[in-house]
Amino acid sequence: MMATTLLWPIIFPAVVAIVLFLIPARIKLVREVLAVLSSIILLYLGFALFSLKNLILKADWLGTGIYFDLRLYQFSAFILLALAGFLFLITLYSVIKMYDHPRIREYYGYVFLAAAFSNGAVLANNFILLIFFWEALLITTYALITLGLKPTSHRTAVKSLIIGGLCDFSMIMGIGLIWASTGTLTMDAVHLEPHGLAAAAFILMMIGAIGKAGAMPFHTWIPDAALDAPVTFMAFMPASFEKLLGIYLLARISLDFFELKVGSPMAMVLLIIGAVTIVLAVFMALIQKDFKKLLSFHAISQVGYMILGIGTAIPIGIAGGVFHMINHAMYKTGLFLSAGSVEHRAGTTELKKLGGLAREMPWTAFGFSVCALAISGVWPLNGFVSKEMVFHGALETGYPIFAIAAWVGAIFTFASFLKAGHSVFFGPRSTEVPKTRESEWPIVLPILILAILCITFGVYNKLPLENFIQPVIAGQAEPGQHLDFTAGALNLFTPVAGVSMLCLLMALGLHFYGWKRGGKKAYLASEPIHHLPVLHQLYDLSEARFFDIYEQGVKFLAWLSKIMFKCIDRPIDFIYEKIFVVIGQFFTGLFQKAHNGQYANYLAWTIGGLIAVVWVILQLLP
Amino acid sequence: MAFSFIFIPLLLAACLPLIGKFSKKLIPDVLTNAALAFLLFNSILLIKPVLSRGSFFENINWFGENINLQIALDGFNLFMLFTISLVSLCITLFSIDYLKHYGHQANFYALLLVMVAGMNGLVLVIDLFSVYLFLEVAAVASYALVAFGLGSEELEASFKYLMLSVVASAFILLSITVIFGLTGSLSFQAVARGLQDLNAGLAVGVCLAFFIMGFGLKAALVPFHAWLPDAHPSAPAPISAMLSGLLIKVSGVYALFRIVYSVIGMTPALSRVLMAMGAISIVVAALLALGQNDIKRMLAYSSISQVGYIILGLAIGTPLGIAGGLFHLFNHAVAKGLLFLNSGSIQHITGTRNLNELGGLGKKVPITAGTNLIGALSIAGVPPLAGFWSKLIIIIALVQAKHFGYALVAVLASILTLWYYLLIQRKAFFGPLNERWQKIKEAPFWMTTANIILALLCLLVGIFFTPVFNTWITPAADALARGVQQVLMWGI
Amino acid sequence: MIIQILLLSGLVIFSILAILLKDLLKAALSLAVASLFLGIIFFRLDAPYAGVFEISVVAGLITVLFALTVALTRKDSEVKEARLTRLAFPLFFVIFLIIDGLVMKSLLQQVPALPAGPETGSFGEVLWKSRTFDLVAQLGVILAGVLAVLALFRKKEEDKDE
Amino acid sequence: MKVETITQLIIFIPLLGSLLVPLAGAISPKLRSVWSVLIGGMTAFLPLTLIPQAFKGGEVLWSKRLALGLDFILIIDPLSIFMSIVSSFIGFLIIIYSLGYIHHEDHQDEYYLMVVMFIGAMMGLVFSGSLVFIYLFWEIIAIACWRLIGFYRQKDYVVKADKAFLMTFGGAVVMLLGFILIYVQTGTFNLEAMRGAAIPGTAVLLILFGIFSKSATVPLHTWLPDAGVAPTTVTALLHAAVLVKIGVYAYARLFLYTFKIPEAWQQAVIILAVVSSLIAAGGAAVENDIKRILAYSTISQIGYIFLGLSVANPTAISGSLLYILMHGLAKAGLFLCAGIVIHSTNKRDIREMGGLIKTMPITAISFLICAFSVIGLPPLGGFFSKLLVIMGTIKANQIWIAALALFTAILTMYYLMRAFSFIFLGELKVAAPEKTPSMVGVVTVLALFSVLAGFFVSYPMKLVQMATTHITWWLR
Repeated sequence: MMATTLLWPIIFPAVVAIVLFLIPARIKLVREVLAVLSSIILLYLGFALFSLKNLILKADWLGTGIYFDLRLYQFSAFILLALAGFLFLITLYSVIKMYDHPRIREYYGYVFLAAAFSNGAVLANNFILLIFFWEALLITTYALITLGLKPTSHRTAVKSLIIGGLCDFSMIMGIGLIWASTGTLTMDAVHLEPHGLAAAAFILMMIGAIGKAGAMPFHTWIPDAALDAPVTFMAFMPASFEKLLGIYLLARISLDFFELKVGSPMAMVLLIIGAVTIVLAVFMALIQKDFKKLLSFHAISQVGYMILGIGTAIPIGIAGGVFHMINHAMYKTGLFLSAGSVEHRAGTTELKKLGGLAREMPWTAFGFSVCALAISGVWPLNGFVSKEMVFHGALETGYPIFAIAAWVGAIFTFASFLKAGHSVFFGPRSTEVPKTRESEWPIVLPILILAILCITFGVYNKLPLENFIQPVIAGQAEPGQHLDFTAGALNLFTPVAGVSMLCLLMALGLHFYGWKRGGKKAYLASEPIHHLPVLHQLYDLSEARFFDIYEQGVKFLAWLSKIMFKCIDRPIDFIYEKIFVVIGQFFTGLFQKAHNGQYANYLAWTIGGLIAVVWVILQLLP
Repeated sequence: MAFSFIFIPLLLAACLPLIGKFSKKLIPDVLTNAALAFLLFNSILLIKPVLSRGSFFENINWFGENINLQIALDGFNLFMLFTISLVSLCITLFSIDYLKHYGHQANFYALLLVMVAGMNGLVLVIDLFSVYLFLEVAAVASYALVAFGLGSEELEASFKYLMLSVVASAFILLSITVIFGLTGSLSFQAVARGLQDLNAGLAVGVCLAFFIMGFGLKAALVPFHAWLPDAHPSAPAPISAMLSGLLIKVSGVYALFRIVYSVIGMTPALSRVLMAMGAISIVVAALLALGQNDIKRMLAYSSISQVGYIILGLAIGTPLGIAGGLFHLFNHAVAKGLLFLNSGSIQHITGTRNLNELGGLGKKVPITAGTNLIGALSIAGVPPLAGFWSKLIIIIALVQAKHFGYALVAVLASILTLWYYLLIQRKAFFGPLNERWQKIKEAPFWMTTANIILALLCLLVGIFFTPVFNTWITPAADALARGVQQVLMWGI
Repeated sequence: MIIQILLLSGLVIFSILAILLKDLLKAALSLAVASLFLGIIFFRLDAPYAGVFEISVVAGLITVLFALTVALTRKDSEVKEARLTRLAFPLFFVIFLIIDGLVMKSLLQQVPALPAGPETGSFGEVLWKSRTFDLVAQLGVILAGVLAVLALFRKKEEDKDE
Repeated sequence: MKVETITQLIIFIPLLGSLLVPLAGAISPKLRSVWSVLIGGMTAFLPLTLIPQAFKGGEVLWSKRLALGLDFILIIDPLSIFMSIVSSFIGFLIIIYSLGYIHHEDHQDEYYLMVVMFIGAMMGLVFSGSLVFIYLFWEIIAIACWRLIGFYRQKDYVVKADKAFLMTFGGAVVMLLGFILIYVQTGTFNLEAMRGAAIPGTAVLLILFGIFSKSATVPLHTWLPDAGVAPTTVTALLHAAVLVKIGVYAYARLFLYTFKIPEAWQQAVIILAVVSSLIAAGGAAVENDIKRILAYSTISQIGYIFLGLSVANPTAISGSLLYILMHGLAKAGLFLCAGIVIHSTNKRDIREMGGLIKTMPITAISFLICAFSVIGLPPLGGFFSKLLVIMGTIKANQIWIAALALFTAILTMYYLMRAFSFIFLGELKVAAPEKTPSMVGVVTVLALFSVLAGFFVSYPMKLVQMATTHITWWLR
């Protein structure tokens, strides 16, 4: 295959997007068919490129070290394929879900434009090209959120834009530092020790990556978007694309660009962020009243596992993190799509209003339960495999605290999904929701595909581990030792697996106790935790957005601008406006008094002048 | 030939009152303008001979028998003659319409011609006492012209102007007599030769002090400037243009620097004194101008400030400085004449000179507004008009002569200058239209043409400043810069 | 030398009186006496022609003119002068005298002996030979004066009808 | 046609053509509009014919001797060609826009005369190779700018116009003193002859004073927000196309092309540039008048351009030159959108506006695109320029300066988004239809250009590259 084929995954979706923009809103079916067809073509292209393994395209762009060069190697091919797969599922899903959306004309355009930019970002081999495609996603995310048509959806769109902007600007700073220290911008040529300036570069690049992935503290726009943005967007961006891109870049940063040593300060930073994200996000998720918001918080908490995995800097940990990324993308998208199908049919995602839909929507219920079990890490699904690898890695770092945090996360994840599943599908049939029936097949099919994938990746985990994850970690391991994760992947009888099973049981007990206390109402299952003394205040504070980096940031910016305006800008203007004028008038007044029109006065001035001149000349004479 | 500059105006002035008897307006207008046009044409004709022979000397013979009336003509005073005749021609053109409500056109023209003759004489003459005499001729004519309106305010202003000028002339005469005492003769050449080999430092110093006081008052330098802001507003517009544009330059600046450079010889001490006085008058007059709300009074202060620039330029002593000073003299004469004539047309249109009563005239009288803008910007030194080049050359000369302080003063003062000219623009022309002036219409024909001619001059000299500079300014500057040698080699 | 000083002081006193006297007629007369003193000084400094002109023209003709005009015109009200200026002028004059004295004393030592001026010879030939140009200038001054009088004293009523 | 004749045409057609505008206006308003558009078009088209000359690199000199060494010199090199293309193109768009905008105002003759003369003087300044003529065209622009700011002739508007004229004239006159100091030291006004000479520190300070007063950097910037009283087309012309770019061009021409700015001064300019952009961004976040917000935003972005030029390494310089183009397009778009909004709602306070996206969709979209370009989001043009400037600053190891610049970028995002949501979103207070199609057309063209400049950035980049290599003689 020629090198220019690498341009196809970028140019093809962009062209499709432009065509989709141009199709007038009136023509109904053509847009949907074109979108699904092109996503299938893209999927085929993904498979074709995956089989190619290695391809490089170098072209001149802006000179002085900035070239338009793309590089397909094992890891980026795998991500490209995953992106194409999810794009296909979501486009198929949106055909029905977004059918009668007033601004449908723009929706598909933005989706395919986002796909083009993501493919570009994955394939880029020059930092400037990477940041170009990486930041372009900001605009498509902004536009897609505004499609939610809620009154507050624009506010959330701006919030995502500014938080994204903050992370991407820090990434530019990181790239600048890398360029300053290595002198080159081609990504595969950069390999640094993270000390001093390079450490700062690592931190800044890491901020860019986890900002896109949606980890703490840059996560606050995702829960708001869960309500304000269309559910297909939630499945499309926060669930799959952003996680894939974010963790792909984080993996490349810690593997390719910088040497991450076990227990080195940089690794510690990653571990801490991962742990904190897992625990705090899962606590927030537990108490949510809305189905989509609950899922969005889980999306944030699962990212914690991936970051924790990569942070361990141990081959099994990193492999676990990367494997968790693809698993999470699958079951999170599945969960969101099932929530979407519930919303499609029941009209609301309020846990209070829903109940007992399993009978009317059997397939969605089945899909949901498989994905829920997978996310909770129940044996033998894919969640269990990747979580075990992360637990092993976390233990081997020698700091058990991180493993404990991971386990706590696992407990509450399972507890909250029990609450969600029980209140939406399996509890008594709620009266507020009218009689419904299963959603159309284009909605249900993607959920089922994802469920099946979760099962296959779990049971037959040799397939993903061997050809997707193994090559990525190959560079990491000592030369001799052959990395084999598949061996003990599914055996239940190791101490680590035992602890995990214990956690699941505790979660079951917790849910049962909460369900009993709440008077047999599933959606109140998490109330006991909610009303614990210290936790209660924290929950209220976070409800009032106190910990939200965006709200605090905006307040700070507004305050700083007011200070600068009042103390620097206005005084300078005051000088020109008032002081110069007053000085002028003062002197003018001074001389004017000397001109009172009397002749004697003038004569006095004249004679005085004469005497002065005479005196001066006499002084100056040699 | 050069003698005609004195003889023709005097002759015409003598017979104008008679002509005025039987034709009130037409013939005096035509005759005066024709005479001045002839003088202008004559001065242009004289460029070739002066350029070729440096300077030449004329001896008048009365019907064959030579009666040793000597006048000398070199680059410097030819330049002055050209400026005088050019500006006074425009002024007389302006006053054709302006003097309707004064009446007595003939008397006015006669006095004006006597003043022109006085100035021409002062410029052409070669000995000190005749300088004094022609100074008096121009001064007496100007006293009468300032009081021409016969209002109580005009008479009082003219009286004040008379009393101060007389004091100045007395001091000038005193120092001429001291010099006569020292060198025993009055002609420039003899005095120059006498003073060279006489080391009477103190006496010459005191004479110079009196000269500076006398001619300083005539040129309205700051300590002696008090008469100008009162004399100008009350004088009729053409006369204040004449006074501000020409008289203070000829009887003040020309006389002082002709004596300083060509007779006594410039010394560093004297240049420092003159530059200090120039700089003071720039700043003080500019500040005073800011506080006025009568157009003519503000323009009068502006003249004092700009004369300060001219003196600052001339006093540097380097040829470039002198060239800058002279070029600014010409530009200021043209631009200030334009502004005073413009204030005359404003007064003619609206009947008032008070800036607070005027407002937004630009809409109704675009030509007057436009010409006022061009004149103002030219004096403020804003390119591409003429004033910019002369100020630029003065500042270059200042910096070359290492007077950074004065250069900074010159630069900052031009901001003040622009400030008060913008004040006029804002209050009179550029602001919202004052409803009182809904019905005003453009000034009469001759007044507008005079304004337009002077405005065009400002613009064209600005754009084609090279030919103007090479033909007029460089020979004048060389003549002055050669200093005492210039007079010694006059070859009689 | 004493007579010289006496004459000079007489000249100075009478010219001050000419300014300070309220009554115009007395002022004109004191002006005449002052110019008489001046004429005598000219004669002592052997400048006969100057002396003759001074006494005949200034002392004689101008004083007559002044007296005539004063007599003809009504005796209108006193010229009100601010009290301050009445005091200022004499005070000012005294200061000026002191300074003048100082300067002149130091100046006189410096001034070298006056060489004999080239303009000796009779008045006529000096006037015609070397100073002919002054005639033109004098003519100019007189013309300026005449025209000034014509312009300033033109009939008032003409102005009113405009 | 020879390159010199084209350049002379570029300068003298608008300057002389502008004098004929009142004549055309006297005949008929239609003729005047046609005439101004014709002159604007010619001035916009001719620099494009110079592009092949720009790609040849090197410079063509043409000079005409005048008195006293003040001779009129033309330098035709990639930098001046690039600047002339940018300014004349945006100026031409603004002339077309103002046909619709002020067709019912009075003093239109004077307006078109001044706008065309404005662009002509800018062309003159860009090509002039002698210090005195840089100053001469600088002042002609100051006069035109004064008359245009005071266009509405209200009392306090004219006071603002005078303030602007005095501040810029003051700065320029002080700069002239600096020029003369250099003239006295090097003995000539010809830039090309002085190339590489060392100049005294005081001259640098004085010139910087003039440059900062003209391109409104913080200590001397307050006249630019006050100039918002002018009609929107004028503020667009001032901010985006011409006026503030003059200071930046003069800095590049003097302190990059001709002299090497002394080290201490370079650091001072870097710090001042960043501080100025931060404070101005603060000001923009606080102001509520739409034009004052955009004015402060211009001051902030000009701070960026100065940062790039003062850091003086090839990446930063090409970044700031590109920034001039991108900022010109985006800021002109923003201002002209604001013009449409003000023209139809005749309100200036953004708190009184709201929900206009429902009645003015195209203007809203263009405003958003131009805002994104100013913020520097890919795929729009602004991204590349801001990126290059910041990368260049980091490469010159000014890490903290780059951090501050990035913080300002975030502040920029905040106030532009704040303005956008106040104006176009929320509930509709005043139902304002989208006024004349010609105005909306121009705005869409500008937004489109921002997008195209983003995608096809390599073409302007080549021209900018040529200009940078040509300027930075001290690198070779």
